[in-house]
Amino acid sequence: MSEETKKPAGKKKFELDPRLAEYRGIWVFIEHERGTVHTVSWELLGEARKLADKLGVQVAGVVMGAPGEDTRRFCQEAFYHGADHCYLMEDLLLKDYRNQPYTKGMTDLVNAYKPEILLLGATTLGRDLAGSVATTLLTGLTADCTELNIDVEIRSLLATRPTFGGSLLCTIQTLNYRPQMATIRPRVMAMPKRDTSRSGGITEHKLSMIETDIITKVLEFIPDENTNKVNLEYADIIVSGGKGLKKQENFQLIWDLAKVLGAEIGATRPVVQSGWVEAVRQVGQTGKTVRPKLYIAVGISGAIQHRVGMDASDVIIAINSDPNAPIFDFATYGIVGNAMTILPALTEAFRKELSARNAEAVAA
Amino acid sequence: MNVNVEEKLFQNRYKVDHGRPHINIIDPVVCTSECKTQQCTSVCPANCYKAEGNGSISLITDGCLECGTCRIICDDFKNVAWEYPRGGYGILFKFG
Amino acid sequence: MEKFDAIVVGAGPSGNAAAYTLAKAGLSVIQIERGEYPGSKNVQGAILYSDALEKIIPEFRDEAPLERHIIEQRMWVLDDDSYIGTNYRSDAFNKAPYNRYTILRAQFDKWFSEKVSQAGALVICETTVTDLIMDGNRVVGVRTDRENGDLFADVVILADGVNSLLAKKAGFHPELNPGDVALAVKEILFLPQETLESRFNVKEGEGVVIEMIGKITQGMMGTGFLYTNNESITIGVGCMLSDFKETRMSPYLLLEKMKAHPAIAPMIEGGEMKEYTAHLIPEGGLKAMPQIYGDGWMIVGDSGMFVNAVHREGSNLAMTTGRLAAETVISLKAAGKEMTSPNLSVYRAKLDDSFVMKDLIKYKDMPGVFHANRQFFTTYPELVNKAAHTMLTVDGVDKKTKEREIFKSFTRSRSLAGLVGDAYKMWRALR
Amino acid sequence: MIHIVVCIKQVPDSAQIRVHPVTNTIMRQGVPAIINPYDLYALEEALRIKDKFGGFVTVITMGPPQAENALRKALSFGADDAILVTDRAFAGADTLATSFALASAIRQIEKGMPVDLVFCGKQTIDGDTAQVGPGIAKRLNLELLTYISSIVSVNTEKKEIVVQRRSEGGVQVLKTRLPSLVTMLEGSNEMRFATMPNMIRAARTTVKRWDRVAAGIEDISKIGLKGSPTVVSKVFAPSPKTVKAEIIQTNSGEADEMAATLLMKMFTKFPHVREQLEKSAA
Repeated sequence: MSEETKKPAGKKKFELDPRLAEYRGIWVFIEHERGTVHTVSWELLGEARKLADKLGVQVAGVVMGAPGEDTRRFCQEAFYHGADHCYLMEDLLLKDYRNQPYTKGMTDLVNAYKPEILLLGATTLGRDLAGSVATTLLTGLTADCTELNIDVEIRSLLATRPTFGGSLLCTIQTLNYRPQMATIRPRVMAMPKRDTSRSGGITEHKLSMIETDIITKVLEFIPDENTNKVNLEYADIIVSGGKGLKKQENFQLIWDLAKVLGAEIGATRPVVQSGWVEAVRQVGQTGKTVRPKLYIAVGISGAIQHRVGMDASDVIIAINSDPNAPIFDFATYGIVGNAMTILPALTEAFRKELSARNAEAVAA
Repeated sequence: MNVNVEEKLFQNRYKVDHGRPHINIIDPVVCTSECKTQQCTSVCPANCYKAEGNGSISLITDGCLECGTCRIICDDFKNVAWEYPRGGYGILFKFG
Repeated sequence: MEKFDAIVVGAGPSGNAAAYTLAKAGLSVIQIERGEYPGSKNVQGAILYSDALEKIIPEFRDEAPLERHIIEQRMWVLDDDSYIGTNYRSDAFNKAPYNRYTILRAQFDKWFSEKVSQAGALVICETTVTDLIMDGNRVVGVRTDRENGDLFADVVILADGVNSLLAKKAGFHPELNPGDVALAVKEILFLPQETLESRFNVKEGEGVVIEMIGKITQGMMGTGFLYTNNESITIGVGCMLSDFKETRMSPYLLLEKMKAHPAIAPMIEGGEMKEYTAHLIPEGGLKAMPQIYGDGWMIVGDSGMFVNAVHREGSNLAMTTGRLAAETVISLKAAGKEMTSPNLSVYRAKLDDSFVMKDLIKYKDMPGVFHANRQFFTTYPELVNKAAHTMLTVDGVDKKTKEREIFKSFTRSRSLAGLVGDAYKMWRALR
Repeated sequence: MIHIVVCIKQVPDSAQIRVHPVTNTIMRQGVPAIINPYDLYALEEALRIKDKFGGFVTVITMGPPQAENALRKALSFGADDAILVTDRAFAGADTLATSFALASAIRQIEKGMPVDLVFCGKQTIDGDTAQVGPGIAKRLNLELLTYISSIVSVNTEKKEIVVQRRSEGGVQVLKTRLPSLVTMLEGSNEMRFATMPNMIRAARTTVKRWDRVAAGIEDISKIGLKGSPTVVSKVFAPSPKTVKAEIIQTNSGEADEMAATLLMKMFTKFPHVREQLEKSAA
């Protein structure tokens, strides 16, 4: 990709190739694994709705999977979240995600029904599929977007994404190619309101493939719970401790909280250097860059070296005795006080809250 | 005047050799009980040496500029074991 | 195992000069550099003096990454909120070939190293030499931190910089004394080219150097400096390590205070800081110079204390020592002689004949004078600033009275004998 | 003997690109070029397979002449051959055009020796599209294995490979045939420290340079700017984050009360955090 700001070639005079004009509507790939839809798909339906209204077109969900109740239910949910229509492809070959049948299915659907925009979540699955589909269709793909917009006049998707390690943003357009494809990061688009009064039609399409066509076989799935590897980069919840905890013994309080939350443990450079925890847990400039949904920073001042490794977290809770600590400049919530008293209280509060919920779930 | 050297060091480029600090305090007890001046804690231009409050000194070499100051000013006790980082690691100047 | 004619440790100015000269003469040379690329571990002000490089690569001006040639030199003596100074600016400095340039070492050294490779030397980066390999008293090679990392050669040229760990480990010379090295810290601040040129009253390619002494070093023996690069300013301050040790002054705090000085702050305003560096400068002069050759080895550049602290010269001495060491090896090779200590003593003779030794001998007493006489960094800056202030304030007092006041202020702070003595000491040291 | 092609890219060290905190302008000065860090995991994995089964590793990159440095470094780690695909006609290529050019070059490599495996990094740090690997696989009809965290086994006789692939919430164990294309996940291994003989060999090796024709490309509409569906219309600095933390305060100031208040506020405003916690804690 070029670093320079390029003007889209002849933007003023831009005219869409008439053969591409028949491509209409916005599609969202409904990603699901093991019975649940990834929330990014609903977020994308919400975003697609807004874009579609600007273009005056329909929003469609694409549901692919093994035949069963789930796929129908997912279509229904897609309507509730903003889809006008769904394309459903059911086949036993689509039971677990594999690149080959999913690529084949998706490209067939696109070639048959011609959407102008195709959106997928920037998950491992979504990015794997999007790359293959875009290359097969010989169209453009903008990965990992954080913002979408439309140039209505030329019906062009303006896809904005972080570049150069997140220090810059760039906006990318796919002009004379269709569909315009983008993968979008989870949790950057707002979750739409679920509206059960909505409904829509379903178009079914067959996958023209048989198992023997597919070379890659799924032997097994190993859930992360079953592995003991420190996996900070992919952790959804992280509890991190800094030198503000004073002593290695006090770090136990971090472990206690993490246990209740099912969280990973992170740490600052000085903590790692002091040998309180392993080096693989270091977050920051010379450690890991993390993007969890919840990051709890305890006794961490928030020096720039640590900040760059974690400030993309969704929600940051900071606990520090110094009200002027820089961490409060960018955290979501702050508690000023002694970690030794606040940590146990917080652990207890989470325990109550979560066990109450789990009890409810069990009762129901 | 309050100067945050961490902000300065953040502008620099480093390739940290995790788990292999190139500088070590030979005998921490010497710092705690014999060295009264602990000049390394204020003269190190990257603030790698920190007085821990209880008399001991902690050393974190990640921000080291590899100048050699700490080793030379510890001439009273010669308590700093100073080597170059492994090839390619450590500070990497962009302008020098 | 392959054996080379020469191993050069380090790819700074001295190492590059040596490796280039050797390779150009057709010798098999391997050069080991510990940085990711040549220059990535190197720090200098940085002013390049053309003469030394011209003798090695005459056409360097057409290729080397040079920032600005210097057309103006300012010398400032600073008090807490004022300075008195001299400027020398001459159009003669604007006539090619230029004599002095500002450079950015990371870029310059990379270029120099490419020349070394093109000349035929093997340049191996990202590799730290950990030890010298000895055969009795003779150096026969180096041990590196890589697997199968031993290398062998007829002669090893140590261009490993001021810390000179290898020679120390081998027992060739003792640890540096805090009184013989200065610690300098500096920052590079980026400014738009037009802003910089209008601020310093220069045209494209022209540059200004400001050397400073006085209160900015908080009583320590040292100097400050400001150099203009193409679209950046280098600003720094350096003082003797022995003074830092004694005062326990923080170097970055010292730099920050200097940057805030009312005479300096407007010049760097709006500059975007992109790098902060620290480096030692060997300033012990002739008296601190170690043994610089022996059986199978030679020392060049900073690692041999080849710095003229008074004139802020170092890289030119480095390049010259590197070149002369290489020429020594080349002539011994040509004569079929071994790289023994007596044979390598030609290196020392060549140095004695050059400006390197002549200058080091001339200024051999300077470090001592400054160490023993703090008034050069404390009292005098204050006095001369006060004197200027007195003379330039129009307040109805006649000039004669003002002169008397100034004289009195000098003698009050320092006896007449002291003043005369200082002048004599300076004269002796500079003679 | 197994022949592995590793695709690498020379990129600016993006961690060194800064946005000035006050002026919010982009500071690019002095940003060094490095091997895309994700590609090192691919290269190391390829070298490990070579160590285990014997083989030949060819590294390839498309880029300007200076990208030779990246290839030389790859050679020093132990790669056997290096090819720099460089031509002015490639300028302005996006991921689709890049995968076309690299796929074409790999076809040329195959003429000398059949290719069993192609390795790529997960993505680049300057583009982050994670699309060139899948693109090459598609064009060369290789089995695509993305986000691979571990190579479980390679059967050189049966031409089969078993890998672990990262997916949401766990790893898939996949078995497929060779030739295939693997994109390696970060952290899956650690790049070795090159040996001195390899360093010397790399310094002495001449890196092969292929232009468009040598890379077997006839149709110039498929490469460079022309072959790129996407255009970058704007590059800009993000607006700095200015919202400060909401400091939790309660009447009593007791820890229990503050903790409870915090949870209430957070769960109201960020229901997805609660959902996640219920999932993780269970």
